[in-house]
Amino acid sequence: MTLGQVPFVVSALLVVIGLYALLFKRNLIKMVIGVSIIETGVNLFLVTVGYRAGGQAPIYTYSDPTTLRVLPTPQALTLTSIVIGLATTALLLSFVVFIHRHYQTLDAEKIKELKG
Amino acid sequence: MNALLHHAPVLLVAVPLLGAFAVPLVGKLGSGLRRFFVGLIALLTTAIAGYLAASFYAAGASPIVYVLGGRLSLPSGMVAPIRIMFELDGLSVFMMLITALAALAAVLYTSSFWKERSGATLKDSLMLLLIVGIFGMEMTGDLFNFFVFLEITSIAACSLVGFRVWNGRSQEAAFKVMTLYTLSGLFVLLAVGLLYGQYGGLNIAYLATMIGSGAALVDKIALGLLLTGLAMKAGAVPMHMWAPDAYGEAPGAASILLVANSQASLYGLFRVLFTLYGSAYSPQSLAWILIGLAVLTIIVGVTMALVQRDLKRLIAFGAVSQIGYMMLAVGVGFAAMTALQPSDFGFVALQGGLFHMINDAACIGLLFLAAGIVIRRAGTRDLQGMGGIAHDLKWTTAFFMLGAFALAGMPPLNGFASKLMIYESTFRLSPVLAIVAILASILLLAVFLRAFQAAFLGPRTEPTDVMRPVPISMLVSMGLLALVVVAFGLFPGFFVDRIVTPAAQALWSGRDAYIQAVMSGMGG
Amino acid sequence: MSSGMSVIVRTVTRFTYALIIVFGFYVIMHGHLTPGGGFQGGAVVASAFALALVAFGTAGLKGALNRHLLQSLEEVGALAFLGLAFAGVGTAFFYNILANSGSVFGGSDPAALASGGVLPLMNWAVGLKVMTGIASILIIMVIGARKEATE
Amino acid sequence: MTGITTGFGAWNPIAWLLLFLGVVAGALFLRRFGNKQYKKNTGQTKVFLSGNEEPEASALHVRGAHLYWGFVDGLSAYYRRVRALHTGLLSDYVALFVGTLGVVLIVLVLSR
Repeated sequence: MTLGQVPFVVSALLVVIGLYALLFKRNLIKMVIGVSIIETGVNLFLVTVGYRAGGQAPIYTYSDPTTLRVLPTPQALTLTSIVIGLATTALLLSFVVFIHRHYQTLDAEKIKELKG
Repeated sequence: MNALLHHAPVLLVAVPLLGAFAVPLVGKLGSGLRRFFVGLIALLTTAIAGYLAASFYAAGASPIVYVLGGRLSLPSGMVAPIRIMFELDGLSVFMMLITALAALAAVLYTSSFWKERSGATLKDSLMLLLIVGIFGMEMTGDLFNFFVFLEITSIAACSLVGFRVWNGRSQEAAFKVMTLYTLSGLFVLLAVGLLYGQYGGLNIAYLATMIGSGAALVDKIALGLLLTGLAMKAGAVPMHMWAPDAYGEAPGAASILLVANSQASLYGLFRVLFTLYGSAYSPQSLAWILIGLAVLTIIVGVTMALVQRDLKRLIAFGAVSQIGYMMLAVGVGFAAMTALQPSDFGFVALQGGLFHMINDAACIGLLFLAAGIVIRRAGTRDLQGMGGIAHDLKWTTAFFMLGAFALAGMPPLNGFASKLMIYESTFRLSPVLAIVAILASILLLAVFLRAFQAAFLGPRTEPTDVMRPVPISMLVSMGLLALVVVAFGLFPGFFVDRIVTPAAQALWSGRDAYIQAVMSGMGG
Repeated sequence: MSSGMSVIVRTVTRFTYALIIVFGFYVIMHGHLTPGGGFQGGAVVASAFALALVAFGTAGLKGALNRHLLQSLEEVGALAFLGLAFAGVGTAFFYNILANSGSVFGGSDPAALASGGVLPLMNWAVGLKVMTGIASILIIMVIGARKEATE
Repeated sequence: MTGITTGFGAWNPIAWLLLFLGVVAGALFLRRFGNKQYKKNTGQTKVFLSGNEEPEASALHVRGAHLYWGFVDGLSAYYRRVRALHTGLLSDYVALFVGTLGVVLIVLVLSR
């Protein structure tokens, strides 16, 4: 395994950790954290995909036109995904606030009025 | 091509988006003005969609490409298409019509409540945002944009599900649905990242040319992620658990938009299977995954609907089973298309499945809207506590009955026409599938007879709400859907020829045209 | 929560508060030249609000931030962004009408602040929307949590 | 124009509707030969329940939960299992989702 592959492994690990939290944790806040961790893993994957060894940042205006430059698309994608992640996390947390107000608990086992 | 038609695809997204952002400002001027404004935006959107569809079909249903932010030809001669574009083929336009119908009905329905609640402004804004997301998903020609619109629909839909903050159950439903939607969105994003890393592009047409024949392992994994994520958002069993929660807890008008949202995810699934991968990678096992999920969805959906006591959850499980019919028909079409010798019944199956989409939107929408009025009148959602509503609400009763009969496939309503096409084409692939579909349809009739008997028939009961006539706009909204139900039932050939066949052709043989429409203009 | 935190935190906040806001506005302003842009800058400015909210508590900020004003400003930012996108509709939606036109932001020097056409304006619109949007989310959540605590 | 062809045959709702109306007309025609000599509001038109009094209408209304009781009871083995799946626990939803993803991925990777 080369050094360049480490981020891929880490992003896979992050996704697995997040799924673990969703599957085995019963606290709603921890489940939101799990979703957030999966999000981080996917974002890390996107950024890593866009990395080119020796490439120059595409934003530098007076760079030499012949040098290798990184295509900014993956960064833009990651940024968009982070923005969306912010919105989803905020929404999830506000649902948690309201759930706690109505059920007086954050235990997923006890929040099961909708079933069958 | 005139300017309005040229910009119609983007206006379809931009106009409701403008409306969604402007509603809170307009709402400060008064609720009457706000309702007028929202209605105006919805009418405008529908008019644009109708105009676009009319000119699209008149021009021979060849794909339309709209490039955001610039012209198609790049001065630098860039080959890799990284620009954001909308691309519409027969299937997109067909889905767009379904969404426009659902949007108009939902906005009309919600424009007059018996009682103006606080936060109605927010609800209008969210509904318009959900419409934006659905239209965007159906029109975009870019995989990442598809993800963005997917997330817009997720956020707007879940906010609508959790709109009733004074009700704990709706918060619970919204939290569960949002978690699952986010997860599915992240899987889709992971697939997009995999495809980008492999081919360095995000445009669907560009990726379709790059995938070529004999997909690599990465392509297969990406396909699996996309397939599962989108099937989950469409509500396929065993990933359907969110659907009854969401449909059941959302306000009446939002439920019909959630149905349109599920169908947009199904559209994404079809787009991935038929256009992105299509002839490049289409093993028979893929078709059988789809058929297997579909059969499970049909059986579990309809049997679970039979034992529900909550009226909206009952309809929601019915809606889940209908998603199964669409997946079954398209799966059969896919199997027939990718077999060594493609057979014609596959095309009929595709026609039937797609025709069933618009029929399902109309029937399920009608049922949800009628159920909203029934629940308001009865003061409960429990079928055990209802009865005799037909004495007071004549029109609502008629509409509910029409929707139930059409959904269960009673001739001569629209559900029968599409289901007949599904049965007869599915029978050619495997008689067992057709038998399952027919039996489930009969059981569905039983489900809705039970709901109808329990809620509408029986002796008159004391209404808990103050007796007031149903607002005229709600009746108009349901009448619109009822008109679709009857018209599509009496003249199915007319509509199948005009709008369904181009959509089925886009799936059956439109892959090259879809790719060519983008790639020919990109110099590569 | 409502009474705020210790004197040390409050004093440090008074110092850093303005710096964070200035830095946020810098990021918004140079969005078309350097990494950053409307969203990042807006988030930085909003983080100053968050800092103030934590340090001084809701009572200390009473009246300083009006939620309805913030929400109206958010709508204005969103509408401005969409309006700029609509402005290009003569060619295509999101078409950059001001680029290289020689007008205010139409400078042809790609490294100048006055370049980029409608991009800086869009950054400003997004920045306005994000800073007000996040600030109002924070305020609503704090109010919700406070209600929770008093119940 | 109005009908559709399904590959097996054709379906024309207008023809069906005409046939339906014809059958209804026939049924109404046959109904004319019925006996009109009965007297209303007497024992002739009353519901006969083995000589018992007819209960109130509200007592006769079969409520939502009772219809199809026998059908559901006959399938109770199936329903026990399927309803056990719908636990309402978010983790189970996620588990089913991830499990399906796993199955789909395995099938796809193994096929051609």
